[in-house]
Amino acid sequence: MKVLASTALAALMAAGPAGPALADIKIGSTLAMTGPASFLGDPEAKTLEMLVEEVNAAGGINGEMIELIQYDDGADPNKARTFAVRLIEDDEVVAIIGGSTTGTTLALMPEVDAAGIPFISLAGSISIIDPVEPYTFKTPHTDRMACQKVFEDMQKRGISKIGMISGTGGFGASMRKQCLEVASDYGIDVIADESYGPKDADMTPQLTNIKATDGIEAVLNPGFGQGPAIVTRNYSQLGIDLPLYQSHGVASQGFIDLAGNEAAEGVRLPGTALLVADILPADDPQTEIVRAYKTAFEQKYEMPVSTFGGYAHDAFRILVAAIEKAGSSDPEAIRDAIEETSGLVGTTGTYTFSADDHLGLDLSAFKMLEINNGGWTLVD
Amino acid sequence: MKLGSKHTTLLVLAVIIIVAPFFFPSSYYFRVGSLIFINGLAVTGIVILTGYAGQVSLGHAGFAGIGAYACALAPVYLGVHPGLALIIGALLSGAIAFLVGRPILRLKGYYLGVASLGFGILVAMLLTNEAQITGGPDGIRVADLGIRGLLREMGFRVKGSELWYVLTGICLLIGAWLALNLHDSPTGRALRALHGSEVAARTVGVDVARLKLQAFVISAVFASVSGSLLALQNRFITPEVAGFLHSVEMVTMAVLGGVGSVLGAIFGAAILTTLPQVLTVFAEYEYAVLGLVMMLVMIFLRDGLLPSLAKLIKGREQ
Amino acid sequence: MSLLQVDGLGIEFGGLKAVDNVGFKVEPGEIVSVIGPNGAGKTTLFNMISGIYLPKAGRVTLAGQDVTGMEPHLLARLGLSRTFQNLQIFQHMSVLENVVAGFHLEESGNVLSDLFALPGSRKRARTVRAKAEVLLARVGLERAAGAEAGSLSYGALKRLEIARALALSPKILLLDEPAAGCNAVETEEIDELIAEVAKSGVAILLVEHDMKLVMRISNHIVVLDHGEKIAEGDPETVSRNPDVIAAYLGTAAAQESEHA
Amino acid sequence: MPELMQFLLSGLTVGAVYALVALGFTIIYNASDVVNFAQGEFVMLGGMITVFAYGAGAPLPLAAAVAILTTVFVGVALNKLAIEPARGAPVVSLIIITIGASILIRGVTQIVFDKQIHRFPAFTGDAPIPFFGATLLPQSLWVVGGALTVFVGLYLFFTKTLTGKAVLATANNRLAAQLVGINTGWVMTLSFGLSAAIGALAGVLVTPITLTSYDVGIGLALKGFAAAMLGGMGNPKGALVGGLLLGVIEAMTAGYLSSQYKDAAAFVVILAVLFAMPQGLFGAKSTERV
Repeated sequence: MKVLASTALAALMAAGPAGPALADIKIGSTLAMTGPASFLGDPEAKTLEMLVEEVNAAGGINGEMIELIQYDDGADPNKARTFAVRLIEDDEVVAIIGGSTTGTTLALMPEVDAAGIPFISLAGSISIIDPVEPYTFKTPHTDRMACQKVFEDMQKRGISKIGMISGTGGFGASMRKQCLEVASDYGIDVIADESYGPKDADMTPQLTNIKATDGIEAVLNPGFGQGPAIVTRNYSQLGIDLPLYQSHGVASQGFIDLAGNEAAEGVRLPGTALLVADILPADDPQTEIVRAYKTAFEQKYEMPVSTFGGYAHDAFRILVAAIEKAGSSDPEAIRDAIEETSGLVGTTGTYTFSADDHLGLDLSAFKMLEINNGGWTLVD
Repeated sequence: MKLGSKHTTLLVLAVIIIVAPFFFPSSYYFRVGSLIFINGLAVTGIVILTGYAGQVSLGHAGFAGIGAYACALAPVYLGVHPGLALIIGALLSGAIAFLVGRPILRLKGYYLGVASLGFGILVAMLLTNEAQITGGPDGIRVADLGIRGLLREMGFRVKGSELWYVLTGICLLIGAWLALNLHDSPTGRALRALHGSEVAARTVGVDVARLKLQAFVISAVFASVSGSLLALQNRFITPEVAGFLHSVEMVTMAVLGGVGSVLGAIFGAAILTTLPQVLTVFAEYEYAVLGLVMMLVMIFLRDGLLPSLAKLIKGREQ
Repeated sequence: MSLLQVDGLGIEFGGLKAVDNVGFKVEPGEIVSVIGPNGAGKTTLFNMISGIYLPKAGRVTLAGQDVTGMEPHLLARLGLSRTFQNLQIFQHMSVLENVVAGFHLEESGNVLSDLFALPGSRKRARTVRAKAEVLLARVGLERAAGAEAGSLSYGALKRLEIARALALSPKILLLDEPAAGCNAVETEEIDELIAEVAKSGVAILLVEHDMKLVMRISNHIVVLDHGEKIAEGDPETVSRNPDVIAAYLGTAAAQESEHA
Repeated sequence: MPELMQFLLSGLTVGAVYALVALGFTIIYNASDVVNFAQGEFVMLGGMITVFAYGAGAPLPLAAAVAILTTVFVGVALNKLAIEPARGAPVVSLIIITIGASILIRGVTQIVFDKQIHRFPAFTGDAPIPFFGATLLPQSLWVVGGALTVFVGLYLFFTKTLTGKAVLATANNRLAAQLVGINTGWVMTLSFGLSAAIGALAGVLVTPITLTSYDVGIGLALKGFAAAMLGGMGNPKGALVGGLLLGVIEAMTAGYLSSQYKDAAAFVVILAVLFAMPQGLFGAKSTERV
């Protein structure tokens, strides 16, 4: 029995954290590599993997190699929380990138906060950085900004009465709420407000109701996954002849493929420079970085680059820059350095953090895109 | 040593809970431990409903959702202490189970399954859609139970995960004690009787509808408390806690471990809680391996892991 | 006033009359047998009397109270107990616990008291356990008390069911083919057991195919065929009734005897 | 009025999807009393394999045939490797096996293929067909037609063919079926194969409308299961009516009441029906035999 116990103990110890490898910087991530948000988590995880290889091949950060520890939380908040504890307590990472969704991000925030580990989220909701929590940052635009960008464009076109059809998943529901809040700032009236479930196969009833509402001038569809593609197809099936706006949640070539060129024609959405890398003016500050990432990713994985992978790209760049600047892998020093990030150009926009802004992007980073002939064009 | 006898089971559980921490290399293991205990508590409720009474529910996560959101919402809207909110949630779950159970439990087999499934989905849907109150799909923060603060004032500094290991461990022991009490009690016997033969149970005077309802209510309270504990520990909760997958997970844990015995079911909870943590080494093969493990266990150890292993060992000895 | 009185009882399944207009009486301490060929409706009749099927017509009166269509668990409270043609044993319980389960009405109390194992619950369980042991001894199964019920022989299970039914201290006991599948020795044991129970004042309603057993122990016999009562009376009378003979030997035989 | 028609068309399209999944459930249930929770994965495989075969250059009919045959193979393998060795296990253990199988199939699919959302073109174009002021897509006709065809086929199979009757007999009493010379092992293989084929066919038909990815199976299985129970498990008529009814209720609720609670309305109706008819709309009433 005694032998057994000591063997078990030894085995457990061996399974625990390996001896301190002082030369390495351990970075953790927990992403929705599988599950309902895998189209976010998958490119995010691949991006991190690729960039870590790149940085290590170029000699690491201040001569130290990066070790990336990735976990798949399947978009389950409880799992994300557990992996956060594992990363912090067991793997002893110095920083965490992750939380593909708002739910997973909010779930693990109390943990990073208690442990004092800097954390960069890849999720959309404004509730992640408002109010500002000391250790939490994020790279994607907030859903509120997406609403503002869309409404700005509607205002320019003289649209004032719109219908909304939102997904009931986290992304759609959160963006719907933000849009309803800021609509009046742009003189926009939401006169039809429908929704659909994340697995729904047909949205014609909701769209029929929107179509039948008098005075509607445009329709906005906050949501991600297959829903917006089906909405777009149903929209064209019903012959609705009004401008259709989608959210940044579907800013990828995949969306056009799913909706079909014909149905997607003329759809507008707020997107990032990444989607229009090829037609970006050469003097745009983002052109270089966007093209480099796109080329590398598409070469390595043989799949089109997506906005979401771009969020991970930016988070990693911000983190690396902060570690370099801090000159140490002390979590506290890294956090301070992230907060001092200024003018860092990423695929999503140019980041300037401060003590009361843990997103560091403004509306200018968003580009209003329109789908024409199965490709993206810049509206402004 | 007879598997399932009350004192043995409690002793085994208590020893494991107390001794295991001596082997924990980091406080992450305490976190996994407390998740096992929380799931174990819910699964113990399933043992009462499914193992004793033979009724299958695919909607018990609905009660976990009620318990969890009671802890999130009651402190905000009623101004009560989160600990009291747990009790409010348990009472509410019991009351709802009482109301819903009577019509649902008239159904048998898969029909009961789909009706309870419908109930669970309705709860999850309410939690998702009534975002003004529940915070919607992105979840909601939960107030601090305050025990850590209290201990700190008294001069004890403990880590959150360690504290929750102890709290949930105690809750599991209490839950197991209750379930084991029930097993050998007149009520438990009547439940197992109606599982064995409903018609025979009726003819010896068992009010089958009433007893099924009692089992349903008790197991709902177990699920509710488990949901509350999860919410209080994470200090954050999303509607997933009430989701269909969580309901299925509860049943799977119980059946995989052995739904007939409390210890077996808790063992099942331990396996299915740790498996995803262990399987991370398989990276993208994780789900394939998980599915395979479930199938292999059920094919070759059909009564569940623990009972089958016990039988195997007994067979060896003889 | 008879202990059990059945009047004009009938039921249909999919338009087919399974039992039609059957009536008879059972007095305390009396052994009444219901006989008839397979499919005559004997078990269906039992199921209606014991509240498992809801009769379409007729009335069942127990000790002067109309109990037609009353739920089985309420009938149990009034002192009606039964066994089953196809065994309905609690397979995963021990032999002793099967009998203890029969004491449900006596031992059951408050569910909360059971959950917290309060002294009241434990005391009730203990008392009942002792009584169950006595009953097991009465049917000769005391040695098997700890075994899992599923492991017993068929004959032993039949006796176990009787012990469980007796646990209710019934006023009337319905036995559905208690000797089916039993060997001669076992049949004799059951025979003795029934007589003994009847002697203690319990009325017995019996369905049985073993004619020797029926003729030997019955006070009164009711004969069913195609769901209808075709004869009634003491064993002697019934065994000589031509309709009964025809029912048992088939219509062809009856016609033959008519022609002869 | 055109609104009502549009809601109805939408409901029938979605309902036909549910009905196709529900029909797949009935066969295995009839042969073995097991609700196969991997049924949704058959639908997913039908869609995903077609996507990738089509993407690799195969013409659509060939891609669909490859998908259906591969799925049949998976279904038969599931029976041979998992269900058959577990014969005699409690039904709840068998259910866990099918849940395990569904996780396994999903896990393997995400490795072999990918985790993206896909579709392939509709069979006969995307030009909406006007219909009493409403419109519907040609593919909807394929789905509804497919559901009806499968229903008629199954109905004839179970009532008119010897093999179909053998399946029902096996479900009723395995031992008796063996005694009268039915090869029950073969009946099981056949049931799983047929069920997988119907599932895969459903996947092929619905993917142009619903799109597909490795994880669409759970959602479809859930709705298909609910539809089958609403109609009465094991009865093809129940599966068809249950599926269509569920779809129409959802569409009507989304159209007239609240799109947020359309799934809720569906389950409220299911609960109401089951309380009044505990065996579903067309389920056989069973009398307790004691």
